Amino acid sequence: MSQPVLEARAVSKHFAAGRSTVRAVEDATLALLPGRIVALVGESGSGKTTLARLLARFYAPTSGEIRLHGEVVKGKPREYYRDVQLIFQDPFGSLNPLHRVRYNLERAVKLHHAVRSKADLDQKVVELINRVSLAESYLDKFPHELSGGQRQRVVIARALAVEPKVLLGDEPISMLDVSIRLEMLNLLERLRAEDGLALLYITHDIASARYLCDDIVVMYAGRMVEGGPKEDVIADPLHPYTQLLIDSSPDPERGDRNKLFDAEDLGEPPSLIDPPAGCRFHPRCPVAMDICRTQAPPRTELTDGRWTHCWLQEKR
Amino acid sequence: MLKSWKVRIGLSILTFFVLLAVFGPVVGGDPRANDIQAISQPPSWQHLFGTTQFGQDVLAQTIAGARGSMLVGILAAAIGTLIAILVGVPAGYFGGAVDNGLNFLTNLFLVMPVLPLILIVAGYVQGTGPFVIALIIGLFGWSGGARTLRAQALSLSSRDFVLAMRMVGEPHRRLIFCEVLPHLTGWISAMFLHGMIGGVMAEAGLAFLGITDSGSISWGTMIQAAQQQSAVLRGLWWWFVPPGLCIALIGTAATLVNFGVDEVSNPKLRMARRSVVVRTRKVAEA
Amino acid sequence: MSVLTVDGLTVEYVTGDRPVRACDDVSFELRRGEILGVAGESGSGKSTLITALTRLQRPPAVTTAGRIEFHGTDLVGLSPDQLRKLRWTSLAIVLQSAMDALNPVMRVGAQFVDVLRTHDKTLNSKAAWARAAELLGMVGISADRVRAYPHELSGGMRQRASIALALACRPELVVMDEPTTAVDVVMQRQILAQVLRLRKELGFAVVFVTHDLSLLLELADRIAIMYGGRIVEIGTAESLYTKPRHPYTRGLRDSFPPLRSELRTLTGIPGSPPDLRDPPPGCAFHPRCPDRFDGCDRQRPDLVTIEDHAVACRLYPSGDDQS
Amino acid sequence: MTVRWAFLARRLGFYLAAAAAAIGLNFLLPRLMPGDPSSAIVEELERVSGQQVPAETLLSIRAIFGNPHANLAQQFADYLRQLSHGDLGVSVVNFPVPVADLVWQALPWTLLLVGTTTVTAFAIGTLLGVVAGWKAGSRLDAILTPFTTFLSSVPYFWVALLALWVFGFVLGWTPLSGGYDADLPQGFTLAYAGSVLHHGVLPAATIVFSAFGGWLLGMRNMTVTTVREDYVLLAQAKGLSPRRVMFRYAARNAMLPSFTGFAMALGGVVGGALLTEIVFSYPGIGYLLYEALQKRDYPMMQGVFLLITLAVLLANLVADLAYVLLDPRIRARG
Amino acid sequence: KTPASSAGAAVVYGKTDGGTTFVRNYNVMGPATDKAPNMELVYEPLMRVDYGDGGVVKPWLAQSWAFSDQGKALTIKLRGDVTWSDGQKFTADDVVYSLGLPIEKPDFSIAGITYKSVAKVDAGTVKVVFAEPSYATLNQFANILLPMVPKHVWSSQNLNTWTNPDPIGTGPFTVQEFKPQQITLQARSDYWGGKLPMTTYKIIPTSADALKAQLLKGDIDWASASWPNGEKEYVAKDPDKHLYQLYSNGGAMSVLFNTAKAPFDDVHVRRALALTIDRTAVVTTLQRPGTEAGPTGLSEQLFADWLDPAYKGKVQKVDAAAAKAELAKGGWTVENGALVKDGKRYQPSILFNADWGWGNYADILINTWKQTLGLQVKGAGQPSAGYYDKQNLGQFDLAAASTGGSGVYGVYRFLSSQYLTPVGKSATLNQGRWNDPETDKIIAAMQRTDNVDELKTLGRQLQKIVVDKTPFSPIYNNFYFVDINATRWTGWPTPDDFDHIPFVGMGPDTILTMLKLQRRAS
Ligand SMILES: Nc1ncnc2c1ncn2[C@@H]1O[C@H](COP(=O)(O)OP(=O)(O)OP(=O)(O)O)[C@@H](O)[C@H]1O
Ligand SMILES: Nc1ncnc2c1ncn2[C@@H]1O[C@H](COP(=O)(O)OP(=O)(O)OP(=O)(O)O)[C@@H](O)[C@H]1O
Ligand SMILES: [Mg+2]
Ligand SMILES: [Mg+2]
Repeated sequence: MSQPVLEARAVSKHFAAGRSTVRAVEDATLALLPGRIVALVGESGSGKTTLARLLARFYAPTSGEIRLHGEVVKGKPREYYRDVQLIFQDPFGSLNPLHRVRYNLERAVKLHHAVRSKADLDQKVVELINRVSLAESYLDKFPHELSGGQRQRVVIARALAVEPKVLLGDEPISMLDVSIRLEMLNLLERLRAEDGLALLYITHDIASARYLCDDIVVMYAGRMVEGGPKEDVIADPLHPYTQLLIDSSPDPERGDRNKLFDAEDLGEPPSLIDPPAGCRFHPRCPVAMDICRTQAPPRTELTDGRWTHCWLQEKR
Repeated sequence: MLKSWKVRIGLSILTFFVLLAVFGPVVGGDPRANDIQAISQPPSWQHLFGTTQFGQDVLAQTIAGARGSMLVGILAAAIGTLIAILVGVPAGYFGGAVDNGLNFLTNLFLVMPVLPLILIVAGYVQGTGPFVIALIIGLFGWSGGARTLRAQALSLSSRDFVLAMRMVGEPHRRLIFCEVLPHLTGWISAMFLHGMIGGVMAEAGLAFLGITDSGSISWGTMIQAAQQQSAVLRGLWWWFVPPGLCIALIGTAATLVNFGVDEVSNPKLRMARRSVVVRTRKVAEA
Repeated sequence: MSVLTVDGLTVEYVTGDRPVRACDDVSFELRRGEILGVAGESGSGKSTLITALTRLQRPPAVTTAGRIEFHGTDLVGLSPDQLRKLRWTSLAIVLQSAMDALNPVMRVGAQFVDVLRTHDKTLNSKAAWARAAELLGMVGISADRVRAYPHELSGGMRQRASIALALACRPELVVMDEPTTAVDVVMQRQILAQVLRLRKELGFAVVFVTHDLSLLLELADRIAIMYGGRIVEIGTAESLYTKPRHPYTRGLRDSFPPLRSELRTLTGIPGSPPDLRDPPPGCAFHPRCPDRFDGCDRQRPDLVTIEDHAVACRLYPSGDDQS
Repeated sequence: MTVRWAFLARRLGFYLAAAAAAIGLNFLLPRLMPGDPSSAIVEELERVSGQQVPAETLLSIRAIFGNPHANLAQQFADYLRQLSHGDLGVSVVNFPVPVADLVWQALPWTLLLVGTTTVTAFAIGTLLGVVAGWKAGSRLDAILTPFTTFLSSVPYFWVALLALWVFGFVLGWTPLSGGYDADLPQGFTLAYAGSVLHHGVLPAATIVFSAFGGWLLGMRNMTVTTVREDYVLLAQAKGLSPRRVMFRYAARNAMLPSFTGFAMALGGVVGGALLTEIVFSYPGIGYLLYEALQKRDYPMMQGVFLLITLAVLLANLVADLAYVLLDPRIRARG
Repeated sequence: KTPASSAGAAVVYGKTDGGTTFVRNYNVMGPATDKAPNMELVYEPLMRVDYGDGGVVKPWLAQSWAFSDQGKALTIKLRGDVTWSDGQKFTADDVVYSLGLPIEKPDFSIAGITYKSVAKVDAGTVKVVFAEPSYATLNQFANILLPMVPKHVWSSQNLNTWTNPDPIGTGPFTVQEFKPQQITLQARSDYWGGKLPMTTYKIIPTSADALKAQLLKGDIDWASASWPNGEKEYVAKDPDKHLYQLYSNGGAMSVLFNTAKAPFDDVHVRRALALTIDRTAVVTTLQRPGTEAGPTGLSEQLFADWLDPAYKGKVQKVDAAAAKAELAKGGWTVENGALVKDGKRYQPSILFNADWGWGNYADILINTWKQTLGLQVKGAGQPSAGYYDKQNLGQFDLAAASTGGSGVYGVYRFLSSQYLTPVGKSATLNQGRWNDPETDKIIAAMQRTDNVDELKTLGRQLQKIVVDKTPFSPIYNNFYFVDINATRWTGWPTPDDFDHIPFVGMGPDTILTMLKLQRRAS
């Protein structure tokens, strides 16, 4: 197995909110390998974006470390962004409405490549736009003249101008119309295959995670609960939360329709300001045990690269 | 934007007055020339707007006053807007300690009673020309704008496109000037217009109190001169009505433009326009 | 027996140079206690349809044609006062974003109380508050939160409160515009389970709008697919899933990667939805349609009923289309 | 709840700092500016007597008020000590009457005139604004809105002049100056109250006239925006009466932003409608400040300005408190 | 309801030069600038100046006086029938105390005294001693700011902080009621000067504009405010009852030349500018026709006997030719709006007080100079404070300034080099920096005599200097403006026939006016 390009080791991020603290991410460990896609799934507020932003160095971790090519990162992030780029969720928001597509790409190219001439620059820009399957004619459009999918392509093209090793996608398709989401996923898949990019794909749609990625990591309330190769995790979830997530996801092929809507009321996900002691899922867990209420479960490594944080597995 | 009648009318009035301020004195005649034969005359063919008690032509004075008032207004607005940008944008963009300091300053100026403060300072700085008056008005009138710009810059600075460009490697300077600032032009121009009418009004008020240099002609000094000669009591309405109306017109124009711009940028306001409502009703009735 | 009959409903936005027809000749029927799902991409006119159905549209939207018959009375012709009598007791609505749907400066309970007391003048304040607490309890919110302000509740709780609010006066019809897009799947499942339970109890009919077809396939009895302001296909959930007729429906169905069955490369639907300000001539879908043929760009197909469901596509010619 | 209190505590901290800054500024302003009180007195004497003040006199005046070159720190300490006793110093012009006395004499007039008109203007403007916004695009709105745009742009002292001319001189309906009929004994008698009203009605009307337009415009736009919020739509869907929807749902929320402005305006009440007071020779704080300015009565200027500033700060503090009550969402904000 | 209607036999005075409220401060000699108004009706000086008679000093509380020791000593004999309003007798002790106060406490010398000591001779006589011959400064005892105050009340007070709320004076009135917006003074029944026809005198504050309406309505009997076009707007409406009177105050509004600075150190330049002042235009716009000043600056109404016959009735008309000739004589040319001589260019400016609204009159002067001489003078308006600063420091070329004083000596004494200071140093008098030995000689001579004929001769010599050398050039005469509504009270003096001026604030003159009023039979 090859060396991870980007790694998070036991990183935590706490935000100060008035006098209290939001424990948004706790003890998260994640490795991104070249040519592999990791999906990070979890419900809203579980800390996915925070983790992505930690990896993009928008925030400094409260504890833990982030390693790029095996080295702990520090100092100004300028250099770091040569290797790591983040794609935002909202394609409408991540392009300045006042700049043409060309401006965005040219700036990126100029900042990272010694372009000698206008022709040189033009050629590079055209290459980029073609990589994301858009025609040259789109270069002179403003963002508002593009559809969501086209915008997201431009955003990806801009990130590619930097020639990064890692692409972090924070729900890159959730704002797009369902009918064009698949094109985006297919594009990402192609980039991984062609360039050997390491990709983090954040989503709350477990089906699309399954479609695109190699590995799945599930987060709950700021903590990682389970991870491993996608088919294994979906077919045989180890953590009760993963189970719940999969059961709740819409699936037209599901057998018994009526029973599904008998889902019991599990209450709200916990507050991150004062999270439950022990396993953060225990208040909603149907199989919670006494130990779950007091002690956080450790990481249990299983076969086939699977792991989980659950006392059930630890006990076994 | 020019589709809105409000913006069109507002801009035409403003343009008219700016042209008047620039070229008016060339065509308007000498505002100080005394015609002793025509003292306190109501409007006539010789003197379209009548004459003052000093035999000076009110029309010529109104035209010359445009320059005086607009100069102060525009200058004050420029100074105020500039300070607002310099204080508000960095505060919002950088946040943290920079923000704390600048925001405190802004809030401080925000709660200071501006008119009395201007009065006192203008009173201290005796014998003030239009530039000093504009400077004072501008210096004390930036805080509201800075607050708005700060809030806007704050939200813009965390917008994805700024973060994205930062990730691509843009330096802060370029981020501020090429990514953030262009989005503020609407606010800034509204602020400028607002500042301009505020400047014109403040100048008129100060002139009325006799604080500005009464040697220079502005609409404010015209009203003050008229007031000093009891023009109101004596029914010399043609002396003080034109400058007051001019101020009101400029104010209305500026408000109209801002209103129109608001409507263009805020679809909710746009949908509430009368034209829309009337058209909808027509379609519904058809 | 049908609660609601919509016939040829057409809604236009009269802005710009040309009116935008966001709902075009929409017809359907809703039976007592039935859940009708409406699916479609963003901009296909779903919300427009909802506001028109509930007569809540504001300028520049105008209903230019069609009837909305609620138990035989045409809502389009009613005066505001007559409409007000029907509202909430017969016809309730749940809006897309619960955060914005509750008045931020009023306690949640008070927002129940004012609707309860408006429609039941005999109710005193104390009883109304008790009823509010009871309604909140029905959707799993503890009674002590009745005095909370909306911002003090979580997104999921607000969404559930909105649903409870919709049921406050025991309406016959509840219209829901994407009631669960702001919450995540676990919560979505819980909320929908509650809706279904309550429907069983109270027997109201639902018009449920969303862009998540896979959800509708599980939830709805019948589904209408909207595209470019028109219903392109309408039928039972089952038939729509197993044998979608319209190419768009098929594309849409295949845009959801499966959770369990075998993966294969899916393509979605290339291209983007039409801009209704400048709609394509003929069938609105033809620029993206894999099966288009000569004439699709000229002739607009009408909705024709074939077996168990209706479809508007020239692949399935109706009688007069032949000519 | 705690968030709210934290918010208030921070605001309170700010106001204390601002008050300190105001006091410092107040101390420094006259000392930084050219000119000194003794010259002010000499000039005033010359103006009144129309003759040159003899050199001997000049010396003696300097002996009392001069000393502009004393140690600044010492001056500041003295100044603070004075303030802590509620002592705003002694008026130069009205020597030796304490500034505080004069200020207290003028304050009720201003509070009465400007206070009531500020509230009235706000009430009228807000109410009409809500209606115009609610019926946006109607004929009422189409007439009212441009008209008030014009109104709010008219210089208010100019309006005051016109009003004085028409109602005071031409029609003779209202008195021309002052705050009450000086012949009547002051006290809570009907006649006295009537005379106060009679004198106040014109200045009050001009203030309301030129101030309500601003509120109206702001309120109209806020209402238009609010009316299109989902919660208003839902309120309509609930079948509530239009009046209830308009006030409880739309207006209640649309008002929040103009509330800050209202607080500011209330704070400005003490500062007075300066120019209006001058036009009508109304015996309030504004007129006092004007006189102090004209006669360069530094202690008076300082006293009045300090009072005005503190009033603004206080009003803002109260507004913050009220805002917390009005808007339950209030969160930590700078 | 008007103040007057309820006032019975009251005289109502509308005060325009104060604020909206009055301050109850009757510490008449204290240094505050705003005190209670019309204190001269309570406290009286020893003498009065008779403006109807060339500004000669006449007795008031003093019955008579005599100079000795070549004008360095003055013996004053007091009236014997004067009582304080608390009933005590007015004595030499009070006079010694009152006159001694400014010596003892220099800050109480707001009137500006020149005597060095004062002593009691007997119960009805005091003696004042000067360092210099002081015939010419006798009028200091007529200053209402140097009034007689009761020793038995004042000597026990801390005068620096005392506001004397219930003043005891020798004057005809006592304070009956003091409200910030109305003061009621009550007439004394035991006033030494005789019985007053009114019972009360009311002072109400008003603005210049409001005053006019109040006069027209008859709410106010008496006021002191200028009313441009008053003849038409007021008098013409009821010539019998509406009186608007102008009494020369002995001064004039003039153009003051800064003779310490080029080019105004050259008499030709001064004359040229003086020759091209359009005095008629100024008084026309002032709406005060016929008040153009003569070349001496002495008003004919007041100084008829003192004026050199050569200057009587003479007003300088604009004379461009003569002015150009003057410039040529001095070797001056005007180029591009500037005065040029020996390659030096001068572009003068005219300083004026913007608070007086004088800018428009300055415009008239500027326009005339431009039209006649081609000279472009700049207007330099300043608010009061700056105006006085600049004038006192000599930082001006031309200044629109008021000249005047009581008597010929009083009008001209500021020209003495005794008051000379260099430019940049503040001057109290002689802001034009006039330095002329001949002038000094005459002024010194005037100080040493009280012989009227000698004074007249000296005065004419000074007039000639002023006209020929032109240290300043008068434009129009200054006046005391009196507005009267005689509906209730008659017996007012007229400018054609007066021995006292009915102007409030003139002390004894005001009292004399009031003593002679009669209630109009209704
Ligand atoms: N800057 C911040 N300050 C304080 N709290 C924050 C901040 N950013 C995020 N949080 C909190 O951290 C938690 C995790 O947020 P995050 O955005 O990472 O969740 P997410 O998994 O991306 O959710 P979603 O699916 O809604 O995007 C949330 O409770 C959020 O409120
Ligand atoms: N106020 C308006 N003026 C003009 N056009 C409008 C207006 N509101 C909506 N439209 C147009 O009507 C069409 C349908 O809008 P609608 O909001 O009904 O779509 P939707 O299906 O609800 O979309 P979404 O899934 O994004 O909510 C869109 O093309 C939109 O551009
Ligand atoms: Mg997120
Ligand atoms: Mg919608």
